[in-house]
Amino acid sequence: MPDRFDMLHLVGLLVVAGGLLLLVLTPQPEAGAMHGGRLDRAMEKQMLARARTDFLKQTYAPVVDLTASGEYAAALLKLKELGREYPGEPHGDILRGEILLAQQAWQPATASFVRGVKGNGDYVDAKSPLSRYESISRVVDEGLRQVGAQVKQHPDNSSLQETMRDLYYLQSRLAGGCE
Amino acid sequence: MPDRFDMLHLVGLLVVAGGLLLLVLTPQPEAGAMHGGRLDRAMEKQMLARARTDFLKQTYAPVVDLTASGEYAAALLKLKELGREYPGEPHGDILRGEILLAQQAWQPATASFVRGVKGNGDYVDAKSPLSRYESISRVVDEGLRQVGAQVKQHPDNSSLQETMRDLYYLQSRLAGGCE
Amino acid sequence: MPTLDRHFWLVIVASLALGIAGVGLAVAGNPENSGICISCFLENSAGALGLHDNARMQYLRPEIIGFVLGAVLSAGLFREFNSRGGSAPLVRLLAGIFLMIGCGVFIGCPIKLFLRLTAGDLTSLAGLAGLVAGVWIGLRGLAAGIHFGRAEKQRGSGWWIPCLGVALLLFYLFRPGFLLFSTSGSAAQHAPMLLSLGAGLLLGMLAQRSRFCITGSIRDSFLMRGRTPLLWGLLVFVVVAVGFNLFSGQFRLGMYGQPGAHLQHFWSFAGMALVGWLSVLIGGCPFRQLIKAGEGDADAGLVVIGMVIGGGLVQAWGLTATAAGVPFYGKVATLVGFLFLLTNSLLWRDRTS
Amino acid sequence: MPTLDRHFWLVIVASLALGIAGVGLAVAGNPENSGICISCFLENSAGALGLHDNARMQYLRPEIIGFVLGAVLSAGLFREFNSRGGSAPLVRLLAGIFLMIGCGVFIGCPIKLFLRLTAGDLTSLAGLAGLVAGVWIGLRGLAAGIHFGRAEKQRGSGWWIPCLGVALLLFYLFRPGFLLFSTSGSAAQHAPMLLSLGAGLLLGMLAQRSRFCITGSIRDSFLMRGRTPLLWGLLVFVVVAVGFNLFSGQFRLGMYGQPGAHLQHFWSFAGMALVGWLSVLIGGCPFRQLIKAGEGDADAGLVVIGMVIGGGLVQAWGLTATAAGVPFYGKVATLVGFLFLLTNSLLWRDRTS
Repeated sequence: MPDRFDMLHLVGLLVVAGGLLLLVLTPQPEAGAMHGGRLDRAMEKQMLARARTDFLKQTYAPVVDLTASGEYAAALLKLKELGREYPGEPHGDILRGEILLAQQAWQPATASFVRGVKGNGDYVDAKSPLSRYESISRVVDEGLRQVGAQVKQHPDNSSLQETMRDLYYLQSRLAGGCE
Repeated sequence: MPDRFDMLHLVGLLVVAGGLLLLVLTPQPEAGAMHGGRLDRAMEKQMLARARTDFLKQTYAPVVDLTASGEYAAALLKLKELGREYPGEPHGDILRGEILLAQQAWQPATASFVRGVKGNGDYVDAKSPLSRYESISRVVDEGLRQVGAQVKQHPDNSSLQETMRDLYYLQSRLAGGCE
Repeated sequence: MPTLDRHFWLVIVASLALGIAGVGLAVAGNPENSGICISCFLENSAGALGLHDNARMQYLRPEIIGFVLGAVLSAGLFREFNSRGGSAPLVRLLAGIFLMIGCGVFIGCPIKLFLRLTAGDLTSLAGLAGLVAGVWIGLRGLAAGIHFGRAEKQRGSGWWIPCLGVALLLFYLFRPGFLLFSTSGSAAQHAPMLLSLGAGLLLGMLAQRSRFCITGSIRDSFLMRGRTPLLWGLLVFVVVAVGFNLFSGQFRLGMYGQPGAHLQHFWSFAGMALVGWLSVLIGGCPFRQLIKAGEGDADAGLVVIGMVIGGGLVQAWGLTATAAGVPFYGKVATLVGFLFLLTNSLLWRDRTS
Repeated sequence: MPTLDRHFWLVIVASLALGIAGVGLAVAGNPENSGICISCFLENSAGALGLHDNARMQYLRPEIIGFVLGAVLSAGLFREFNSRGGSAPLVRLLAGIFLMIGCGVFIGCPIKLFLRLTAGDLTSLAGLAGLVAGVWIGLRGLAAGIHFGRAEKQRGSGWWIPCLGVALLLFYLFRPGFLLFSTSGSAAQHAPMLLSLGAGLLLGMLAQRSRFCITGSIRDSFLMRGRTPLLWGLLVFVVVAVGFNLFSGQFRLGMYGQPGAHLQHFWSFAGMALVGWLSVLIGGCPFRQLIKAGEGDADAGLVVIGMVIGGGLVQAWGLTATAAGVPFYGKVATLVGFLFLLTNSLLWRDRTS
């Protein structure tokens, strides 16, 4: 038998549940972008990601232009300069990888792509605005063929073996899976 | 008395503890910026914050220039344009507040500062690179005096009361405390 | 008057130390009115561990580590360490989460409530009323037979919170790369390292010896009127804090523009009522739970872990109040907390007696 | 051969369903080789709740919600729901955290180990060896008298994990603004909503009825040689998964360039040994813990909460392995996990018999 204590608590449950329902159904003045002072978090994240992408595009635009016009040495110099201002920024590693690739320097190109992908996985995403899926796939396919052949000729060359490891790393990342 | 099971576990403890010590004392090749693929997190955060600040300065530079040369209408127009591209970005609210303040429009200026501070608390920080501590302090001191006097004359004016609430909010944020 | 025995004087000394440290640590660099605040500190620490990403609330507060390890030291020295556990563990963990929600909605734990009050912040009066009301309801529940079951001696349970305390101390000293430390916001405000850690250790030891507890003081005042030493301790704490706040120029009487406060008095009341009610049912305010966890009480340890998770969630989900008021989901979470309490009151009531 | 009774056929049906879903959900959109992976899913879910900020690992996986609620439904329907708790709760919570560390270092829970293996990923063999070794050591411990104490009937404990499951389901359906969903990375890969949720519910029900458990299968094989239905279930699971992987073109035999795999075999072994050993001591693999929590076992519920916290910490602290290998702190955490196990083995051993 429920006594007075139980009844009070059951009434309390009803009252609080009713209050909750009322609260949820009342339109919130602060709804939309703001929730109690902080921006809606999903939107906030999107903003940050977008600002970051725009910033990278703006900041590294000179490098991309120099690369496009074939001025590789100047592009690498500009990258080095930007690297001092934004140390460890993976976008720099990816762009360096592309320049080295254009110069047919397989081993350093691979290493540079690996640094970039480790820093930001979006580069191996097919869908991301930063995606380099295509060019990294090409690096892996070509690299495994070329470097693989070289490794067979020089099985003791540790720098070639390291490049193979790098290529397997990129292959693994391209293959997907839970990170 | 410890039996064979206990002894095995004690030996296991010693072996694992020794392994741990060895691991910790061995210099890590990946030490420094990289820990297993992700950038050192503190550095990563710093980079992001810095990229964001730089991005804001670059993007909103035209607004700051227009404001400095007194072209308030053009500055507000430019802000509106940027607001479409980066909706909810608090930096825009802060700059709008400063323009409105320069135009002596207390009430909308206060509301604009409130939106900005709610979006990013760094603006009331004395030390942050984005700090607007000085100008917001001035808004609060002046505003409480001016709007306070007006409220006494028109106690039923709800928009004045809302501005008072906004001023108290900014005052509270300037006073600090745990957020 | 209570009997002026050794325990009475221990309580007075602990309260004195807490009052001095509570104001003094804020003077020395902690955020305003937050020289000691279990909920703020746990939110900061959860952020430092990466459990939320509010970049203005990440700092591994050494005071927290000091409280736990001070209690371990003191319990070890005076042979009061007692490894035990098993009393409604999952419920206690969830209670820890809801404690942080109640504190977040009010902005501050019961200790900070008194620190805000003694700095002249009149908005904290609504919280005080809520805390007293919550303790009173909780007491009525206990009297009606709510009981979470007896804890058992468990040799292997009570050591793990002390171990975690040591691990966090190592983290604090060696700062592995994954720890996050805010460079702006209230988490960037902190007293000097050794002062914070030393004050934490000292207070932890004193609190372990004296059983200092904010909600316990209120509870005992209901039960024993003026005869409990804890009530006198609370008074000493208030007097010392008011004096120190006046002396250091931090006292500013008023309702508006107070640091870390808001004007939604109903929710201040509700948040602290939730905390008071929960605290009585689980046997101690958030501060006391840290101390009990250091004494080997694994059930209190689960409350502590719940509070750390809660510290992450209230920030990650934006449940905490700001000067702008209580956010929508903070209100929802508070009401869910009352549903949790009411349901448990019905489920755990011993109807045999 | 085991006896071909009702339980045998239940196990076979559950294993069949698990094999089909494990490969099928990956075909339908989940990450490669991760159609079902408790540890990946919990890391994703912890991220969605804001407990870590790896923006590529945030998604509230409906499969997890389905497993718990499916078990609740099935236990309710067949009157097997039994609210209980109190057996070494704090230790179980910490065990849940270390389970996630072990899984993170290997990359995947025991179920995913077999999914990787059946897709031709030869690196998972080191993990398999570790898992078997861990289970064997755990069994020796149980035989020597390690016992975490008996769970008691606690009317108010067992309901809260089902309640959390319902709350998460509401979160998933109504998506409050604080939930995070990755737009890139593996957490952005997911099968259609209703398919994931439905598969989760079905598997949860089947697993509750059949007591399916990866480490349990290995344990029973040690204890009963071939006579356990669980071993046959595991075989069915493997055969179905290999077949489906070959059929859908996901089978690629090799050691290099596998999705979500690394080449540090010693640490793959160690990570899975940690998981196997822990699982035997706490009575079930990560998947089984979810099911038991749904049956009202609050102790398994604390393991689940520990796994959620662990899912946050391994990502926030960068403990999980990547294709590049196991990070420094991941190795440290694994060794600390073994210290935790060895210490508990000594602390909880019943020396009276």
